[in-house]
Amino acid sequence: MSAKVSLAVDLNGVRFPTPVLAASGTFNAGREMAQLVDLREVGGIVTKSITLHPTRGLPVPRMAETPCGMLNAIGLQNPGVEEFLAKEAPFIASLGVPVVASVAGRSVEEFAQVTLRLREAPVVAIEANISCPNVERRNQVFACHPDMAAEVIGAMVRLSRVPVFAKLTADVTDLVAVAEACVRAGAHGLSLINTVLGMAVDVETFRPKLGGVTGGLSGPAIRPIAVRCVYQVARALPGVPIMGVGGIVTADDAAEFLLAGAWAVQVGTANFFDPHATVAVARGLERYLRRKGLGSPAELRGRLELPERVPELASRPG
Amino acid sequence: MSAKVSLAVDLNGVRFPTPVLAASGTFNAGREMAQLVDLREVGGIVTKSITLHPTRGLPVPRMAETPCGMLNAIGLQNPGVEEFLAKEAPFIASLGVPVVASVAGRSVEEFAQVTLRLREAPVVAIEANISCPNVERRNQVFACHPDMAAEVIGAMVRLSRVPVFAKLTADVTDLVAVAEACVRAGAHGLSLINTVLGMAVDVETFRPKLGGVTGGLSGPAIRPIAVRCVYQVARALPGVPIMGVGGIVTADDAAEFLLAGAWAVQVGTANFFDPHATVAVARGLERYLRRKGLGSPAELRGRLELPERVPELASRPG
Amino acid sequence: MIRARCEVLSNRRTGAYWSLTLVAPDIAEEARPGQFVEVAVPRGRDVILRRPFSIHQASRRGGWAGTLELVFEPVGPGTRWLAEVRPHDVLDVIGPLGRSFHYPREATSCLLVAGGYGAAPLHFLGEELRARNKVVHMVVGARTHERVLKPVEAKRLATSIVITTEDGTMGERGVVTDVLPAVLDRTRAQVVYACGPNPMLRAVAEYCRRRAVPCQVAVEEKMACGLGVCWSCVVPVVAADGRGWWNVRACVEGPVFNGARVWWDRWLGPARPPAEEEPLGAVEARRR
Amino acid sequence: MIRARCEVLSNRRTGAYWSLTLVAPDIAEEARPGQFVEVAVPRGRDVILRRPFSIHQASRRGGWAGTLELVFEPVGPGTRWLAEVRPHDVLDVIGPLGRSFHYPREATSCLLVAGGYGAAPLHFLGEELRARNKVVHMVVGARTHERVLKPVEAKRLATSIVITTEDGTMGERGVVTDVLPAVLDRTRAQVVYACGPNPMLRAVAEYCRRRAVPCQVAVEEKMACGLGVCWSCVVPVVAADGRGWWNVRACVEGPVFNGARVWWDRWLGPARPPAEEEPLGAVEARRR
Ligand SMILES: Cc1cc2nc3c(=O)[nH]c(=O)nc-3n(C[C@H](O)[C@H](O)[C@H](O)COP(=O)(O)OP(=O)(O)OC[C@H]3O[C@@H](n4cnc5c(N)ncnc54)[C@H](O)[C@@H]3O)c2cc1C
Ligand SMILES: Cc1cc2nc3c(=O)[nH]c(=O)nc-3n(C[C@H](O)[C@H](O)[C@H](O)COP(=O)(O)OP(=O)(O)OC[C@H]3O[C@@H](n4cnc5c(N)ncnc54)[C@H](O)[C@@H]3O)c2cc1C
Ligand SMILES: Cc1cc2nc3c(=O)[nH]c(=O)nc-3n(C[C@H](O)[C@H](O)[C@H](O)COP(=O)(O)O)c2cc1C
Ligand SMILES: Cc1cc2nc3c(=O)[nH]c(=O)nc-3n(C[C@H](O)[C@H](O)[C@H](O)COP(=O)(O)O)c2cc1C
Ligand code: FES
Ligand code: FES
Repeated sequence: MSAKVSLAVDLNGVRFPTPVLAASGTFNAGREMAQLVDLREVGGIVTKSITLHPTRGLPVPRMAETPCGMLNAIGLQNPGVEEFLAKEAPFIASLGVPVVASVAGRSVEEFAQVTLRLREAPVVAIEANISCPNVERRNQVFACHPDMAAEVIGAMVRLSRVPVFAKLTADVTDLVAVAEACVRAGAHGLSLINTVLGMAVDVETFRPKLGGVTGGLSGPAIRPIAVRCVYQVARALPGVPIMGVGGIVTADDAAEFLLAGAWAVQVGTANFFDPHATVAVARGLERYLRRKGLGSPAELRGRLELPERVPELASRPG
Repeated sequence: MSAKVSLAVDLNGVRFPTPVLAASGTFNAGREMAQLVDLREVGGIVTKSITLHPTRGLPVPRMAETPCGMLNAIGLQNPGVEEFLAKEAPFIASLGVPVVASVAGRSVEEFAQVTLRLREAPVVAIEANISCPNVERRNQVFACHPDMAAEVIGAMVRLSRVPVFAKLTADVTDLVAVAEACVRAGAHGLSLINTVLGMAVDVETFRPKLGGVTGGLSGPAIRPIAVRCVYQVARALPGVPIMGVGGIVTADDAAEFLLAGAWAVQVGTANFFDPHATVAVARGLERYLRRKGLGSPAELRGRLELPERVPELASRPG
Repeated sequence: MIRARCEVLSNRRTGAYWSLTLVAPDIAEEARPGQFVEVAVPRGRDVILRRPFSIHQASRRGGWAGTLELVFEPVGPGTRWLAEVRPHDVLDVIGPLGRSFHYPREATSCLLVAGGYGAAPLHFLGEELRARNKVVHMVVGARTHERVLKPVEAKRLATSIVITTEDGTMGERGVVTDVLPAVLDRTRAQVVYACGPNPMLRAVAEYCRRRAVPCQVAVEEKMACGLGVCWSCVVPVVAADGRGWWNVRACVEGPVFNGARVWWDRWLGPARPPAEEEPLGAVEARRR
Repeated sequence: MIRARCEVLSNRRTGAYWSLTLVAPDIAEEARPGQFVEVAVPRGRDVILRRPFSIHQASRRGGWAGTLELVFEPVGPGTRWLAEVRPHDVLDVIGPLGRSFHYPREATSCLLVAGGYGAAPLHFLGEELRARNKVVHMVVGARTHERVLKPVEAKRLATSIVITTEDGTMGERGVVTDVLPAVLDRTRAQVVYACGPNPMLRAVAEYCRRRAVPCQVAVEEKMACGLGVCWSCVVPVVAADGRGWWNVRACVEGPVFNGARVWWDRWLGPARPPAEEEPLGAVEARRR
């Protein structure tokens, strides 16, 4: 039971000192959090999504709290890839923590352009935030259609110096089909899941609680959805590195994802109320693995014990 | 401000004394709740889904609590339509509350058969729980494919004596497409939403927390998802009666759904911890409408005040 | 079945457990041994469902008239919150729920087998049996001595009592089933009542079945509503005529079941291959 | 920026508000007027985000050395919970956050304009200004007299003070902007500091701009993190050179802004048609 535990994980070549990363859009590029958190204890940082041009984002209110979660409609505000390379890249290089660059765009071309510019950036991987609308395809979301997802991932993989992870949304009929398309197009791994599309209304003013009207639901409320997505995809695509994201606050939450098949996890919303969440989850995971007599996160991965006959997965078993 | 408020709603001919019904699978057919609640104050009861044959359902555990919600994997346990007609139908007739019969099946044929048998039942409408797998189509879920949804709804509409509502799931790429297909096939209205597919793992035993492995997520956690679904569909299909379902606990929650475009709402999980929830929500809604100077729920419906330019709805606006 | 707002009279430790006394005259009036109540968790928390607890005492007469006593162990968010409630706090309680133990008609010698906090409803049962001039024998098992519920009261209650603890810190080292055969011989019990962890109930029920002693068990299964409307709490029970089985609600048709009618293998595993799954012949939906 | 576990010293009503005093020596040491703290809501609740509160007092010397005082109004789940905390409870607090008000170099006559609990940071500012030998005048507005924060302290603090209430229960009936022109004339204030509801800030800032009086405003916008990482709290601010604008974080680059640089119409509406949306010429991302 007192096994020597190493938290390091290797996602088929992409290595992180711990399996607990900070999720995109919840940690910026680390600069602000560095004032509170020793970043060397963070498994990795996924940057706020980077677009080709400076993006001002959506009008306020951009946040609304919901039961055990929150809605956000930021609108991908970021200073653009040039600014990122000029201001953040040098800082990142000095951090001593692996950084994953999240990329977003409104067209395959934009994704490609940003990927190209990021060849200079000191990042260990790129995460494609393809849960954005494609202006060239009637604003259909890339991640909602296997063909569109494959097209954009393929373009990025051809241009990227580092492995590309595809970040998918749960708001699809057949997640496995989208995941397969991304992997066939060359995705090194998958990040599951992005926020779930939601909405809240202020019943006093009759107005949506978000300037963007609809927004992305995150936090503990969506954890069961995210765990299910990881389980579905991990069973269908064994061997493909998966980063589990969605509602992780504690080490037990992270362990759920690893058991379901994740190779690593990302903590998002929890950073807002507990800036040390990534560190605390990693430490807790180490204690948990030791208690279970396991030497590494990899030894826990996919260890889920299923009943002899697994009932039909697709149904809402009301 | 002291308008005379009437809570009665008319869903294009299907009338309920209040817009607050009990959702399927959370109230049985009213018999048990009648010991605590004066059912004449309940807007309506949607029965537990009825299948052609007695159904034993899934192995335990069938329930797991999650942040601000719960997962269930009951497996549609019910005594079958014959038993329903023999034991529950007479009781229902005596209740003095409108009852909607929820129907489930594993094939178009089964849905049709149950619909046929229910011609004798004293129900004001049928709700088609089409979030079930179709054994004739590789267990694809009816509600996940417009063509399959249309086929089963069409068959039921042809055989039913009463209007048919299609109950849909949010776990699809294009909810509006499914909704449109159901309406074109003759659905009188829509119930949005069923539970969201989720999963939880016991990190001590490494086992899924549900005998069914995956299950349906319900409760306040999913309310933002349900409100978004109602908003999406109500804008696309004006004039089609929508029942809003998902995470409603208070009158304000119900008002959110009405503002988003629902004609009535259903309370599910809240019945478990507050058996009087349907009554309390209706009374609270009456006070709310009076305070707002509105005479009926219909006057609130769709009154959502949108910004001049509504940002692209499809994207996860991280 | 009553829903009441109940004032907390006291909430204090007793060994590893907490004893919670509520002012609940109407529920106490109706309550019978084996029944339970559902306690609501206040709004604003991240857990939303009620928590079910057996009725440990329901006082109709005397100084505690109109009160209800629950015994619980803090194991998770709900019970940890409950351990924090203070006198004068008011709880939203529904009960009494479920079916109670059946009192024997002829039988005079009764054996009560308790595991852990499963002793809670059996104390209540013991008193009701004695009030009916039955002889009450007890076997009380627990992991350690702090988990033996109110041993003094138990001894006062029972004509004979055997206590077992797994660590031997009280009574005999071992588990209840180690001593059950000898106790059955000695007491000539004509009926057995058991409450405790499900595996213990299974062992007791199967042994009693072999000895042809009627055995009633009060089971636990995860409950979302406790009211009979969600179907989450089911136990597979064999039809009275032995032909067919049905998943029966522990919160309505239970939590007390005839131990001989519970299909333990199917409920607690190991699950058998479909072929053998219906050893009882034709499927026939069983109802009560 | 410090994260500390802070013991509650006291938590009591003051008019319509609550005054919460915390032991937070490190945060108090760094705190400057206009900055705020983020208070964590305990785990297990259905609201998960921290709540931001202006620093009302940060005592470095004297009997209250090392303490921080917050003033808040119970309006929702978070603040209602906070109203329940008791002495000796421990809160998870991060601060000081954001940019503070800038002290004037030459100017000697300062006017502080407060609305509701917006007075909280201005008391702190007033003391710091006086410690720098500035003359402090105040205009304090509120809906009713209970919403005028600590009027006695305010009077002690200010060389001159005008109080307005919408219902006339204290001072003059009306709102701060009714009296602002006269007060500016009388006091010849060379700089205005304002904190209160955003519409009030807008009115004050726009009036000051017309009078060419520098005006610093401490704004509020919904905040998910308060740490600069979520981008939910943005305010549209015009570039220093007047060319272009950018959505700037209230929690990092604010909450104190130069009132003349905030693009009020875009922020608080009415939203204008896209054409006019960039009156300031070429888009140019503005950064600090
Ligand atoms: C009929 C009945 C009688 C019971 N009597 C007692 C008693 O007298 N004393 C006592 O200490 N405990 C009793 N229990 C168990 C008690 O209900 C659980 O310990 C408690 O619900 C756990 O809640 P939690 O939030 O602390 O833990 P959690 O594990 O976080 O509970 C999570 C969810 O699972 C449910 N749950 C967890 N364990 C059980 C369980 N064993 N049975 C049913 N639901 C469960 C909870 O209600 C909740 O919905 C009884 C259970 C049942 C079904
Ligand atoms: C920089 C700053 C300083 C503040 N100083 C004070 C103060 O000194 N005294 C005081 O009483 N209040 C202050 N507020 C407002 C205070 O933060 C909110 O009243 C409080 O967060 C409401 O939380 P709630 O759960 O009670 O209400 P809810 O409305 O339920 O809050 C829901 C969510 O919205 C957020 N929120 C709600 N209102 C506001 C708001 N006005 N600004 C930012 N986020 C909001 C909450 O943080 C929470 O995430 C300040 C806000 C900011 C941004
Ligand atoms: C305020 C906010 C901003 C986000 N921005 C991005 C983003 O820019 N790119 C992205 O891929 N995901 C973004 N996300 C999604 C998160 O990375 C994560 O996938 C999601 O929040 C679920 O994880 P959580 O529940 O731990 O927050 C954002 C989430 C939040 C709450
Ligand atoms: C225990 C349980 C059983 C359910 N059974 C059914 C069912 O048989 N048929 C159905 O259409 N929906 C069923 N539902 C879904 C509810 O009717 C409702 O759509 C969903 O729970 C969302 O609403 P809520 O958040 O208010 O519970 C069930 C939900 C729960 C929690
Ligand atoms: S707990 Fe809901 S039916 Fe028994
Ligand atoms: S509140 Fe998160 S960036 Fe300001």
